[in-house]
Amino acid sequence: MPELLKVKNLTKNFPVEKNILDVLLAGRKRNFVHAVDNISFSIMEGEVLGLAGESGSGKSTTGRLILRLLEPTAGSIYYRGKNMVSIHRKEMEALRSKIQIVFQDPNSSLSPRMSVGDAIGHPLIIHNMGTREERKEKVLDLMGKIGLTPASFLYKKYPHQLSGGQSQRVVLARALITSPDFIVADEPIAMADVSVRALILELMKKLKAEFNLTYLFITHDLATAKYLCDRVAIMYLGRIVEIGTRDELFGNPHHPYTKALLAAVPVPEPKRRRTEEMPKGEIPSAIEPPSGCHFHPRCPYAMPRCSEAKPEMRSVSPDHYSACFLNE
Amino acid sequence: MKYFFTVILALFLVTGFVFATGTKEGVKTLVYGTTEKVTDMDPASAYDFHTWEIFQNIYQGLLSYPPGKTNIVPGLAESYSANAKGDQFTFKLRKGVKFTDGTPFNAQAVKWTIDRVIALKGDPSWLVTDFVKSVDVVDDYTVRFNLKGPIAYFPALAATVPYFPENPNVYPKDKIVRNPSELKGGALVGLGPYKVVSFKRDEEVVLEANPDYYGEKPKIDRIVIRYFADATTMRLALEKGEIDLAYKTLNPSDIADLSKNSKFTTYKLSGPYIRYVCFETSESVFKNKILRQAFGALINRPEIMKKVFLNQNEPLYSMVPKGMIYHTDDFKNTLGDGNIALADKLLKEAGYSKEKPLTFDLWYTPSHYGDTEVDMAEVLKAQLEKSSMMKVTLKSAEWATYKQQWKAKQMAVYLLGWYPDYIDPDNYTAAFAGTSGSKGMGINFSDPKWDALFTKEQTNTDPAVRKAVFEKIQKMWTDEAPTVPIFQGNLYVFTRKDVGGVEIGPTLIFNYNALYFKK
Amino acid sequence: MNKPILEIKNLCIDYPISIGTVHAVEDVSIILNKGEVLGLVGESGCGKSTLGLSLLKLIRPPGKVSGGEILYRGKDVLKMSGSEMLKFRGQNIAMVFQNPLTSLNPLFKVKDQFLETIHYHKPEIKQEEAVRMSENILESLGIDKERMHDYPHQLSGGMRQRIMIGLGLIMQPDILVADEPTTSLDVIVEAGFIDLLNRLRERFNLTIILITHNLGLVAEIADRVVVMYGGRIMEVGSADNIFSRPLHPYTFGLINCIPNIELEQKELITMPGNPPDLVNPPPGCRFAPRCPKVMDICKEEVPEVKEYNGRKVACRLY
Amino acid sequence: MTQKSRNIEASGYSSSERMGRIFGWLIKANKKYGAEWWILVFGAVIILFISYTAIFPGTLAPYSPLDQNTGPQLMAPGPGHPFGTDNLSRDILSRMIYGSRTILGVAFTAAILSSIIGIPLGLISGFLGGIFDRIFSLIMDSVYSFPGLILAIAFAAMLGPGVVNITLAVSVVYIPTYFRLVRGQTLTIKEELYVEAARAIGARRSVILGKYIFPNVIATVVVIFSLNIADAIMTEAALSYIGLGLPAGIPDWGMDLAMGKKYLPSGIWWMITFPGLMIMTLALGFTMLGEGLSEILNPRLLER
Amino acid sequence: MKNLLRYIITRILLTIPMIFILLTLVFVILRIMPGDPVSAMLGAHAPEEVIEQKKEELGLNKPIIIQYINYMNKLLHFDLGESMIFKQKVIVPIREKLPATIELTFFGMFFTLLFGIFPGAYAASRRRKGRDFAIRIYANVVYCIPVYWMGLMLQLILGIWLGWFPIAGRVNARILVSTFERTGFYTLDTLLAGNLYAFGDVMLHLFLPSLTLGIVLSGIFVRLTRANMLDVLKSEYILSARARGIPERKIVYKHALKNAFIPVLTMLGLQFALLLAGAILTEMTFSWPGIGRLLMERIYLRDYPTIQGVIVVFALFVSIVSLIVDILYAMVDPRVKY
Repeated sequence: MPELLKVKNLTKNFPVEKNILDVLLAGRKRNFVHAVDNISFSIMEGEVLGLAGESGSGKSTTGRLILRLLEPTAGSIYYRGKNMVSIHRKEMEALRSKIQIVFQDPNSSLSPRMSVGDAIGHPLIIHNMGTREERKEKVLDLMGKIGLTPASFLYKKYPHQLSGGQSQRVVLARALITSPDFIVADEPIAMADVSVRALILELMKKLKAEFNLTYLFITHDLATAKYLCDRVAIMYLGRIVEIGTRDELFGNPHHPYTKALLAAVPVPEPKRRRTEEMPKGEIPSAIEPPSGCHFHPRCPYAMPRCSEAKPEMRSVSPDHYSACFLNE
Repeated sequence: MKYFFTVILALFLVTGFVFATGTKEGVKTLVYGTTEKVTDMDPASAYDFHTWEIFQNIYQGLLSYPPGKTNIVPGLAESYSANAKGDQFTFKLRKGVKFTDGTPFNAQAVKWTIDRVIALKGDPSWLVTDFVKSVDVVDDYTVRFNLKGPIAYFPALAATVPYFPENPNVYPKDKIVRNPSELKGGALVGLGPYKVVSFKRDEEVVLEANPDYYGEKPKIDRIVIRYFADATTMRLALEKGEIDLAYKTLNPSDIADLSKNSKFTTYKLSGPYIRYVCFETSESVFKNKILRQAFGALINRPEIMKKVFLNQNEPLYSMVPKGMIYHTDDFKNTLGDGNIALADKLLKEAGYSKEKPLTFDLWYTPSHYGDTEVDMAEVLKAQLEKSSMMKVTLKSAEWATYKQQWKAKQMAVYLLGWYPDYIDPDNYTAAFAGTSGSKGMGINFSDPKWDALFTKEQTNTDPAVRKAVFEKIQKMWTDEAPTVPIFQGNLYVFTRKDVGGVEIGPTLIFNYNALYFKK
Repeated sequence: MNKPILEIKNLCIDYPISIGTVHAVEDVSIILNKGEVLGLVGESGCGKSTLGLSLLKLIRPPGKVSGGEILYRGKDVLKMSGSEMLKFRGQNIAMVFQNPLTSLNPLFKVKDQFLETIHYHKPEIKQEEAVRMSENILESLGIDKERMHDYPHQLSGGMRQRIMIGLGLIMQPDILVADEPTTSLDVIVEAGFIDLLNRLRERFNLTIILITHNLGLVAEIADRVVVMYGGRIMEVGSADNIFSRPLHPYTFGLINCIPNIELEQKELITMPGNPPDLVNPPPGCRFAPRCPKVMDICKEEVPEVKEYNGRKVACRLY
Repeated sequence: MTQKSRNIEASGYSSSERMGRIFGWLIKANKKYGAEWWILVFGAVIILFISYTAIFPGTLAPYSPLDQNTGPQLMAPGPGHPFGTDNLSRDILSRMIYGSRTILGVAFTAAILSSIIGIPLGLISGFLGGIFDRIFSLIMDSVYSFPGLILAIAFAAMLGPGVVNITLAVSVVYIPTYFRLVRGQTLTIKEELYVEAARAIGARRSVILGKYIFPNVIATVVVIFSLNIADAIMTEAALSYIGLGLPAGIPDWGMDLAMGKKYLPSGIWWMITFPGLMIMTLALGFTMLGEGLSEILNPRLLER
Repeated sequence: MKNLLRYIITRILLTIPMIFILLTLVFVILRIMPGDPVSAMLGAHAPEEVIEQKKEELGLNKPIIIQYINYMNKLLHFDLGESMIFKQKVIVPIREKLPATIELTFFGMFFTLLFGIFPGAYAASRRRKGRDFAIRIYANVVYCIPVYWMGLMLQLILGIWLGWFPIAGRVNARILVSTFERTGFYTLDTLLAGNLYAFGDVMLHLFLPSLTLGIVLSGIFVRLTRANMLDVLKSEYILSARARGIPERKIVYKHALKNAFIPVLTMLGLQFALLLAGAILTEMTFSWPGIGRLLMERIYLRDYPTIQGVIVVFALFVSIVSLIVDILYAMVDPRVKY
């Protein structure tokens, strides 16, 4: 399988706003939120890569960086060998017909004043595809495939007239209308009701096969990741702590954080008691992250050196890497 | 927070009602209300009626007018004499008079004062500089004024405020004083019957009898002049008994109401103040005198008096006010009041018709002449439009703009008013129709024949000649009509019934020491 | 079996809105025994939160109970007077809400909120005593007592949720109603919170009603589960039964429509269609339009909750 | 139902049927929105009525507003003069009717003027951000935080009395209002997911601004526009009241009020009561319309 | 404390550009305004050369940009310059008139809060009931009453017809201001001088103008308090307080009002400009000798430096109030960090 996307040393810092007096007194030295901290990974064509972690781990930022909705602070992103970070904005805009993103909240990712048909068809106008009639035909066709039926009825509806599941389908349709080959799915089911989640997951699976798609699937739910993904990366405070194939990662988790996450997932199986001890406290602020391994203050296995040096990614087994000193 | 609100609300209600209705002050004081304003507290700079009025009561002139009269009597000078040519006046000063701080009043003080006025070049300084060449101290109690030429009415000038002797130890030599606090000693005391004991601009001036006054002690010990922001407030204060006397200036409706009120005494003073319409006569459409005549004919003065001023002012049919020498009612006889037939005839003559009416902007200034100005403009418009050949649009501008506009010839017709600089028909005529005066007023009227007549009247002292000239000028005025007179103003004083001694004559000098409480 | 501590009988709750009336809860009967943990499960809009609020008579107007009764130790909660109700809330039933970020008054210190609660219930307790009580309860929740002097914004989400529990338990109520207590918490914190609940339950001999859409949570802690759909009860049973042998098609769907990390699933069960419109609900079984095993009669008549093999289910298949 | 058949039906209504329809629609809307709906309707009725008097004053006014011979001076309200007469014996009712034309015209034009300057500036400033936005916001915020009336006074004094001048003076004051509102909305909407989604589908900035942000901003502007007219009405009247409004000869409520002030101590109540009442009623009309609209269109707007 | 100081300094720094912008605006308006102070002050027929000379004296014939730089330079040295009409420092009349305006706005604000916050909170606690509706109508109507008309009507009814309150000025004309005046704040001065009679009179005079101002502005606050209260009452911490068995009255007036007051406080800072604008109109209506009247008088006279001075004072006034409001805000709300 050829490599579709390669992320190398990607970093994103958000400056923290300072007030005018501080600027005058202390100059423009700023604090930063280290949202994404030097991460690297690659995605093969036709693969589903899961990006999992707690909220605040930087997984959504990573998704946005790949589409250059946010400008990376450092690092490079290669799409089919082309570095997307260095190309001109215009060129990037054109490339967005090939790379698409689906957000967590379908309701707010649709303009309340654009009808379903307009919303789905708009990318075609932007990328100058087809005539008016062709576009409409294409939209109706895709709406049918994606289960937005009756298509001609829903075509003129506005987002507030749709149910949650329908909205998410509209968002998916909009992402697919320009026939992209890569989709970043940013927690697409997190806001949906339980019974709708399965529908969307199944739909995504179906579409992947039908349109020959590659997904970067961002989620906080490891069960979903396990269900859908070929490989999974675990993020903590802006860094990838462990990455590996599905079977490896779930069958043989290595990093203490991964283990904790797995243990914490509630399972619909009564009276199964947790044996693993849960990490202490909550995820710290990304403005001044802990030194060394970010996880060390919460880690049950922390050693003195964990607070001193940053552990590097190392291979645990083929296709399975972890950034932990226990690894050595 | 609730407590905070309760406490303050209680403050309002309790203190407001309990204390305010409780005690009253015991001191007998005359409170005098006015809407005028004090300008500079310096005789070398002040040039308005009200500030002069105060000076006339805290200072004394070498010569003065008795209350309500127009004859000049000795003041700080016991006597005066003129040389034969009439260009030197010598005053013998009263002896033993002292300023409050002990400085003796003498000839040096008079010379110091006049020199100061000349040096500071204040607004009224022309009353000195135009006439006086120099002042000589003959001896301690004799002072001589050397004039630029013979001036028969110099005694009248010497009774004006810029000639009032000041205390050289109190006033700064080279600076105009605005507030009494800038004076040495901080108090404004002169040689007059009253002294200023406290001064708060636009709020109050408190006068008390001056113990060092050489003349008769005033009957009222303390006079408070209270400054009101508007006539309405002053009227209410009078009605509520907060003030004893109200003078300048009330609205017509207030005057009408107060005159009917038996609690007050009304004094009506005929003033030298006139109102009139000006035309730009060099460039505007009104350079055609027929149009000016037509305008004049359409004005219905009695109606304006009745509607706007409730008949409190007099219609005026000449630029020279009624009661002044050489006055004639020429406008009444030639153009008349509301003479629509004549106006229509004149307008037709000038080529206007119902279909092609004379269209122009009538300008007025809304606040300089008081609240009635808008009404007057409205009534004028209605009167003018009684002729179907006129279409009037009213336009207004504030005073500062107004003045610029008439200088720039931007207004064809505009309303103005006039307080004379000196009481003489010349000041009511040459100032408008003489070439130089006319330009300053924005009328831009110029006629050598007229200028010749003005020169004749100004240089000739023979009353018969002047009478003839002024009668001729007034007649010619109805033909050329560079301005059209509307009315002559009256002034009203209201006092509570127990106040007496309001004696204000044509000079408009108000002597407070004549005031008394009837008991 | 001893007497139930709380008995809900045929409860109906309506919300009149501009376009009609929402029948948020219809004909719901639940029995709660002392010391048990009851899981109340359903998707959003199924009426589970409204039911929880009604236990404390806290339904927001214009919503109102239109029928049925709630018996606490045999006394009808709905008929309690205002002052009785104030005592009842807090001393008999406590409630913990979904969002710990917004459930504490931001302008008052933690301590003040504890002291206030104690003051209104037991004015006779002295300040020092009240402080000590609060410190004790905080310690049992694993929070440093120094945190008493903090304002809510100075605390993390997990801590705030614990303090909410502490505030609920300070007057030692019998029943704790927890309405989606973990939805806004991260997985690891959630897991810790559930462990805490299990400990508290033993320590205070609590009866807990856990309202949630997360079946995993229910499985971890609940003794008995009530499944609701469209304002009605679909199935009631012990946790073991419900999860291993669900009777109702909806329960079955609900359990199998989400990925299970323990299993290797090839395909998820999907339930097509949308949740019912509660203003004009379908005439028959609420679930009929989405049910894979639907029969004609399901669309016409509302099925009763029936006993079946010692379990309760509202389905015509049984 | 097809488009065509609906048209045929609509044209087939008799007028009474149509009235019935309208009434039915009102009732239905009332059910949907409750009290807010009646607030809106009440406001609209006031505005419609006063607009009618402004457009066709001749049909209602018994006299010309400038006619100084309608009866005695300062006549109290009574037969022939329901609102009484003023000091120049003009009929106050007629002046009120004709005066509506002035104030409505000025307020409406001013509101439009300030919105067509303020809205695009706010939109662009908020959208572009950066130094341009900082400078503009600083200027607008400075002006906004300052008493608007004082600025209007300064402008009115500069321009002198006159309909056009007062309109300009009033409109200048409200530019920052629109600017701030639209900029704020733009900033909020800019952060909305659907704008990010628009960027993700490759939309250019001009497209995002025109197709995604502007349509969503404009809804809030409608409400503010209505409330703004109410404010402009009061500002216009205030300027006239302190003598900076219009020259004499044009009937104007604010000026009539100022005229009446002189007669207050004489107890001439009708000269101040009616002009003030008219100003208040008209302003109330627009406020209620605005409030009704805001509750219906966007319930959170007024709760800034 | 150190943080507070830092914050105050920051706020003051932020005020500077605002005043600078306003002044620039006003400066430009004034200079392109027709009419100038010289024509306004000189007699009707002053000769051209005198006018030119006067202009020269006042520096009015210099290019605008030079006049502007000179003025700004003076201002940087805290000098507002000298009046062009009257030979006095601009600061003098401002210092005389400002206390009157402050007194008026202070008591105005008091009435605003009194008639705004409590009815608003009450209406919210009685949502959708008759009294709520009545209070909302009150808020709307009051918001639309022009402040000057309100003033005139109160004058007419309470002053003229009933004769309960004086309708103009700050104190009875018979009371000598000079006997008590020290700071210019008459309420304070009369108390300091121990003249209770005068104090009562001053309070009476203050009543109608501040009531007028207060009532008219209260509409906004009713609406705001009500809306905020409704929001707060909907919040989960109110629900959880209820669930804890806290009495309803305490919930409304302790928990909710305190929270709802925070945005109201912010609004108070913003609306202060409106209060000042209202104060000008009230001053005109009640013959109140404050800086609003001063401004109007000097605009007619085209006294540029005084007008600019008053604008600076107004701007400072607004900023100081908003600073105070922000500090209060931080005191009420523990979440705010400087």
